[in-house]
Amino acid sequence: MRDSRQILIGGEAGQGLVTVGQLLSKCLVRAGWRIVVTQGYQSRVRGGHNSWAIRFGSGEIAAPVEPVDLLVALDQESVERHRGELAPGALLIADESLDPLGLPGLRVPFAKLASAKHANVAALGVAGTLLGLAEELLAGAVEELFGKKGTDTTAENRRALAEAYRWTLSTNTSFQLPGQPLAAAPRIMVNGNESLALGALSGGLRFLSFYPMTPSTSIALTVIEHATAMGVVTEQAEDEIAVVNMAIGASFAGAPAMVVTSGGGFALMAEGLSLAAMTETPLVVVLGQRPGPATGLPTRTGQEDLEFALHAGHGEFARALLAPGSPEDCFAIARKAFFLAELFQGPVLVLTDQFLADSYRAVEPFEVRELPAVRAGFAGEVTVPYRRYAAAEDGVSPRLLPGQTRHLVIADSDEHTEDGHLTEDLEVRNRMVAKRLAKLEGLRWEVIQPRLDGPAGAELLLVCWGSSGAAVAEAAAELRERGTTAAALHFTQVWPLDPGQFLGALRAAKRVVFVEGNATGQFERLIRRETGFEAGGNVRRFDGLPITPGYILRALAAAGITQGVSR
Amino acid sequence: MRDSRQILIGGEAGQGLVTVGQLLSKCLVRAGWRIVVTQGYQSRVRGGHNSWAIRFGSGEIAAPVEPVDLLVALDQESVERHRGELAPGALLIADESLDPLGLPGLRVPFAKLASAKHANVAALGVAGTLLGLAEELLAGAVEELFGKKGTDTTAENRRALAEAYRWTLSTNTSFQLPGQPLAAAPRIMVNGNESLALGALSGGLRFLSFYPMTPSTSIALTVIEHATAMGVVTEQAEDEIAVVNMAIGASFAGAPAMVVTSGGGFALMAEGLSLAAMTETPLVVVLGQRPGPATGLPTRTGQEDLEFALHAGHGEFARALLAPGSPEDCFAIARKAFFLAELFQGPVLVLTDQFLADSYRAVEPFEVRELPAVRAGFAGEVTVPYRRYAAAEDGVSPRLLPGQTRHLVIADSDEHTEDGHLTEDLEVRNRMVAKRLAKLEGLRWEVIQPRLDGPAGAELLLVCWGSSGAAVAEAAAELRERGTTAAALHFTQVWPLDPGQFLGALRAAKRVVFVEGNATGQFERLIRRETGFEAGGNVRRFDGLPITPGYILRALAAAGITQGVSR
Amino acid sequence: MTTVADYGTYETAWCPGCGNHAILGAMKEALASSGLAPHQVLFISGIGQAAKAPHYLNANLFNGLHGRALPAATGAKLANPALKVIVESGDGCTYGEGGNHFLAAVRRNIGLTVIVHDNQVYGLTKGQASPTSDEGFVTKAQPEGVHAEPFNPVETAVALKANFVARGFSGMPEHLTGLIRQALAAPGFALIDVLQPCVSFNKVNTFAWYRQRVRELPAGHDPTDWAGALAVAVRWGEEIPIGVIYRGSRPAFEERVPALAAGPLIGREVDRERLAAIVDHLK
Amino acid sequence: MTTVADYGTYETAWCPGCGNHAILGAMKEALASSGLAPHQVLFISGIGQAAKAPHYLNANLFNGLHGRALPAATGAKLANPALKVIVESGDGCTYGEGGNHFLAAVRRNIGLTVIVHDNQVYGLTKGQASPTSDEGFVTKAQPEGVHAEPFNPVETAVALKANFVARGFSGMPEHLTGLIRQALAAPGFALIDVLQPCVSFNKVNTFAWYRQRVRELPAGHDPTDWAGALAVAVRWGEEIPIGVIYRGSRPAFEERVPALAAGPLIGREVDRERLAAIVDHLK
Ligand SMILES: Cc1ncc(C[n+]2csc(CCOP(=O)(O)OP(=O)(O)O)c2C)c(N)n1
Ligand SMILES: Cc1ncc(C[n+]2csc(CCOP(=O)(O)OP(=O)(O)O)c2C)c(N)n1
Ligand code: SF4
Ligand code: SF4
Ligand SMILES: [Mg+2]
Ligand SMILES: [Mg+2]
Repeated sequence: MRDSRQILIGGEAGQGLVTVGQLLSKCLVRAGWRIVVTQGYQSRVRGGHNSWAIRFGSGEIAAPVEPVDLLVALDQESVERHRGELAPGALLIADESLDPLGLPGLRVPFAKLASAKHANVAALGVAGTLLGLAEELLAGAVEELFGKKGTDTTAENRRALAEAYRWTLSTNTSFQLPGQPLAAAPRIMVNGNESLALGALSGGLRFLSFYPMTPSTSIALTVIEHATAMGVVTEQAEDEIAVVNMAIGASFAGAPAMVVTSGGGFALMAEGLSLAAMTETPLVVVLGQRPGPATGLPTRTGQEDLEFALHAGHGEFARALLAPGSPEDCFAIARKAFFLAELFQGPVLVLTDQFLADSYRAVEPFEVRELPAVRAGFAGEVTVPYRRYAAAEDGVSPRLLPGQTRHLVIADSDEHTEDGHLTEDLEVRNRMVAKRLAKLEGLRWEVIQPRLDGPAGAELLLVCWGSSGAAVAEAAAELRERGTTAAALHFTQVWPLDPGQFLGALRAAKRVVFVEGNATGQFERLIRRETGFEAGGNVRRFDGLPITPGYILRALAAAGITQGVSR
Repeated sequence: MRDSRQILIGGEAGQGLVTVGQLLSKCLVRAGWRIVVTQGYQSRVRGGHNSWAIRFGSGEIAAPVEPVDLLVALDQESVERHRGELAPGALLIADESLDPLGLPGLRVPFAKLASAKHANVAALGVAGTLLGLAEELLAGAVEELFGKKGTDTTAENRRALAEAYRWTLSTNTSFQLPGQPLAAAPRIMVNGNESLALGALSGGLRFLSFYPMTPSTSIALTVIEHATAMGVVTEQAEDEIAVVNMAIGASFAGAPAMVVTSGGGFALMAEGLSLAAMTETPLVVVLGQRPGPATGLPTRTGQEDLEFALHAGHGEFARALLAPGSPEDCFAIARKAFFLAELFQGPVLVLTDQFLADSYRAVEPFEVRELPAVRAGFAGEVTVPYRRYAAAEDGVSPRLLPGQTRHLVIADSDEHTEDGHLTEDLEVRNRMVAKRLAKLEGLRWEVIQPRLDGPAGAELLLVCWGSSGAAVAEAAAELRERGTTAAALHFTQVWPLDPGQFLGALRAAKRVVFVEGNATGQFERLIRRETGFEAGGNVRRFDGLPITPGYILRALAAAGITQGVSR
Repeated sequence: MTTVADYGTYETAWCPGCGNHAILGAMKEALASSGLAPHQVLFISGIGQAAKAPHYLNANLFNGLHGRALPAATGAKLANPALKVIVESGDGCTYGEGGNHFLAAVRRNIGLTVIVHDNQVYGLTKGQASPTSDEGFVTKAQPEGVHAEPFNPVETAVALKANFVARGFSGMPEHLTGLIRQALAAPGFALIDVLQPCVSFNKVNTFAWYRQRVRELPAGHDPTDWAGALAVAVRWGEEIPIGVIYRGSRPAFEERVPALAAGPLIGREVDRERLAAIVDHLK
Repeated sequence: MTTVADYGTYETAWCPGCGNHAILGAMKEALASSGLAPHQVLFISGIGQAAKAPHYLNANLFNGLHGRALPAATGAKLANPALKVIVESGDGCTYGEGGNHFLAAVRRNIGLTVIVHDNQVYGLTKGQASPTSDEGFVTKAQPEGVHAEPFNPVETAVALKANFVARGFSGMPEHLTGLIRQALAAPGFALIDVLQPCVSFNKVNTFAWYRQRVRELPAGHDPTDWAGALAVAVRWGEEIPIGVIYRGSRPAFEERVPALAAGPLIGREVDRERLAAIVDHLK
């Protein structure tokens, strides 16, 4: 297992646990650690049980894990819920009024260290001290956050921190760190959704419409925060149907456009997807997955919408489906989505999920100064009379923008002639179908190569897509350490597929197991549909939690695919 | 080719061509002929070009064909458009003012036979006379239709018919009939949509909501016509989202419910489909296919929505997809849909298309007196406290209806406990996912066996689904007549699949060709996904016209799969 | 006899101090005092904080999709008009995502009792503007404040002639109980828009803000006078009228459907003879 | 100078005698006399008979989905406010399937000129009731007649304070041309509901029926008086007011969006320095 530790902060919604989690994560990043945050929350604003787990270390960690080394329990329920997840030697930080249930650690007299309002900051102070974070580092982060609230608060926070420091040091407790932090250039702390928003901005996003829906709302909020500065129009629409049609209208008029939603909202966009394809209008759709059907588990994670995303919309048309595996991928893939949408003039979908959306990481700062952005529309000469849907071998006709020249731009949701007017000529129909589907060929040239992690021709090849990439790679690495030649094959593009990129690897492996966050093996059967390849087993998770290396190893062992491993 | 003739009536919308077509079809049926009507119309109310083709004969005809033996041209455009389709020896019936373009036939002095208002009836008279239909038969049908309009009209119609008869006989023209009509029991004349409506009524339909959309509106109109008599509530809703949610609400409360729509409207129902599955509410959805994407060719036919129907809705759940091949199938399958929906408490989809929807046939009268209908809800004893989602091996819990007992019925679109309240317990989640997906197993026991027409182990096996069944069977028969051992395998259920029912047949054939009304081979890849079976070729049509035996034979020849055949 | 106790007491997932609690209490009081037993009542709700309400009492419940409670309720009512069908959801659910259904349901005058917890914000998704948010209302999603004219549901319901249109306030639970009782007794579409402070995400329209502004309708207000009611319904701002604003007398939709003349659709036998005659007619 | 000829003449797919023809003519007149060149104009339409209209003149066109013209137009206008964006579609499209978008677009007061061909019926799908069908209107789909209260778009648009609300009549094309010109010149959301006889499927609301009932607003009507306008807007039946019913002065939505202060979104460069600063801020 890669050297790392995990801190879990548990408490009720409304107890300020996100604040503590965010501050602690920030400080760990600033101190030079890598992190992987896993957030667990419920569909309520106060009460219930929430958690913020930070895995940290200095190696290449990128997967969520279960074992907890330091449990910061803001309420009794957190002690009870998470005691089973504690690693050997784990410590508990809890108020002295709580029952530690026999767990070792610190029973903190929070009431003495700070007023109730500042107990959170005191908790941060206690945890930070144990983690070897400098008091100044913590104080700086706290001030950035609360600074604006006036100096009284700042002073009180400062005091709470200092008290917590003093008290914690006085207990002489030590926590074993996972090696030394990195000393390298400062990293930024971002989650998947923020990275996606930044990638979109760098890719040329000009119009974002949305309707609030977990887990995608924060993409919109990130864009909105910078909308005025970056010259982006954002609009919360009346419903998701408006969302998608607004974006299509904006894109037609020349503003690169994106919508963000989750399963139920995406379902309402299916007709619009078909419209984007028929009118050949670029459109980026982000589908943040959560467990369904229907409202399902609205704050949890899953990978259940692959087949739906692949087939959503009536009629037949080309599309691309991208599935980032990390915040870094989110940035790059959001950019790629804009380029593909513009290049092929149609819908491009990005499938993320609640885990990745909310998972903060320490990331090398995105170097945006040199990155190109898309340009909507075609800038060259066109033949006269201009025809929006002029025949083109690759299906891509020059796209002028309305009002930017004297040429008229005519787009139609009906079957249409080259000049965009509705037709019932069945010969034209055949040509137009072929034109639109020709784009699939072009898209195939742009497919992102799946990443093979581990040796070719391994005994065991674990295949996965999207947000579970790191967990699968780590599971494979762990198996290699234990003597099995295992490898991971991770897809960040799931449609179209280019079997030439991966079929060799599948065939070379002795056994191929598909790891997916759904109950029916959607990617597995897509691969079979496209290549005829039969999997040799599978690991599936659909309880709403992210796939972890431990989950995979346990499932492989339980299925008799590997030796039992306890982790 | 099966012995039959085809009459085609062509003209502008608004010229009364549907009336003539309907009357002529009715009279042919009453005279003992079998018929296959193919309607072609445009998305407009007046003008343009429409056609009503009646293939008739006394054999087992059920497929649409291209060659026309008798062309009734109500305008010049009809002569021009259809002259290329005429079979050797075909006749033209047209007003003397039109240019027959050298075609043999009757140049009719319509102005002399009837006033302009009754020219249609005169055209009917001319065609009817040529077809050997008794004047009384025609007069009876005309009277049934116009009778209510007052005796003046009736008398004038009568006169127009008589004149047409007299005149036609005077020309001494003869038309060669395809043998003798059948003498057997009277048949009814119904199209696919009417049969579907009747099947639904006989199956227990109590609530129908819809939003007008070609080609499915006429299902609703048929039900509405009989709603009061049959005790069915119908409602034209504000949009398709309301349509599906209304039906789910009605079904939950105890009224077996159906919705009817086409691609774009269906897209708007995707979220509702997921709701029906999550709440385990029976729901029958009829998807009348037409070519897409988007508005596409709204009055034409296609089979482009199979994969969309299979995956529509976020999250994972069980469903059944039925695809009738004939009006008889429409009746039986609508009934089956209600039974499956109730038995498995979830969504059942019926895929039809414009061709089948509008295709009239002569059908043995549905014997409805003995047919059982579904009963919504569970009538037996339940364990107390009642739990709507009580654990059940087969996933099916006793479904009480709200207000019918003192037990409370609680349904939830969130993940829920057995008693229907929302939960975030991830153990419960796993059990509920398994419960819902277990229904797929049960559905597999009820799968309709695909029908093999022709010898097992043929040189050439043509595989198809839905409305193209008869065309494919006829093409195979034709090939057999020409010495190729060919067979047809026709699926009227496309999900779930039971490979045990058909894989043997696929493997036994020397070459298997999939025939589908789409451009991407959706059923072909579904079969590959489910069985790994690789097709040996395909015939695809996506220009909006129905698949005909001739189309298949030409495509097979062009692909070098069979010897060239002109037809 | 039905008592409040029959409707049970459950832990909620709402914030302490939220306006929802009092609405739940008023609902239970009104149900009990209307003599309705839990099994005679069917709640239909959408998704949101408000939409959770029916989980916290004993009754039949169909908790459907965000924005889609009204059509589901319409279907249920048409299937079984003997049920007392109550729709309970939020302002975003009912007037935002469900806006088209709201218009249609009011126009139908379908016999539903519709209780909207109107906190002028999207609570469950953590504080974005809703259709009833006042112009200028600032959220993370609307940092420059809302630009749109707020939707006045009471005005629209009166304009489209719902049979019963009222406004209540969560801060006046007894008054609200009275309104709900009256709504439950009214035939046709009955709307109560309930002012419901969201203590977590609406720091503008607070209990105090509403308390300062709400005005019980004067005794002289004639709810059966449509024009007068419309004039009252358009008021919003410094003075917010509460009470029964309009009472119409259009027949309820379900009373006009011929197929329902014979009672609920539940459990009826298919009339096979009639169907056979219909088939026969196609010869 | 732009002339009507610049907008071309095309064969239509409409029935002879249909009210749509005159609306098309009035539209071309109004465009030409407003001095707009075809390429400065973007039409957005839905699906239906009315929605075909923009195919029959020269201009930019996005012919989208049934019911969804308004959001598409909103997006286009926000991307490029320099375009004159005109929405043209039917009553079913705009007030039925698109009802929620209508409410939202009016509330936004987004700068669109919206021309609704209101034939009180679904024409293209062959004659079902629309939201504006009068109560009792009989069709094959509503054999007992419509039970719902008709939707009065003019009333709703005034109530929600669109900047320009008018009613026209296809039988008075010159009057209509005048209305369209005024609507084109008005900032913010401009609605013209045009009474448009459908000769094929609406045998009740015919040219004669409308002609008998339409009344030009008296000279004294003050469209800037909201309450007075609302009182006029609610009228329907034996007398149907036509003309400019309401004129408001709310700022157009697009004028309130900070990102548009610098002009249309088209062709702008990404401000990489600013973005770099944003990234930097995450350290
Ligand atoms: C189709 C769809 N879109 C979005 C959501 C996310 N969502 C859940 S509740 C909600 C808003 C709730 O606001 P409101 O109805 O006012 O209820 P409140 O929480 O304020 O009581 C949203 C947008 C969803 N569940 N489904
Ligand atoms: C989602 C969807 N539902 C239904 C339809 C079918 N449809 C096309 S036009 C139309 C009605 C048109 O009525 P209206 O907008 O009043 O226009 P009109 O034809 O009367 O001018 C309908 C229901 C469709 N194209 N898309
Ligand atoms: S977020 Fe607002 S509406 Fe939701 S429970 Fe809390 S206070 Fe109530
Ligand atoms: S059907 Fe009606 S609206 Fe359509 S073109 Fe004909 S007359 Fe006009
Ligand atoms: Mg709310
Ligand atoms: Mg209309």
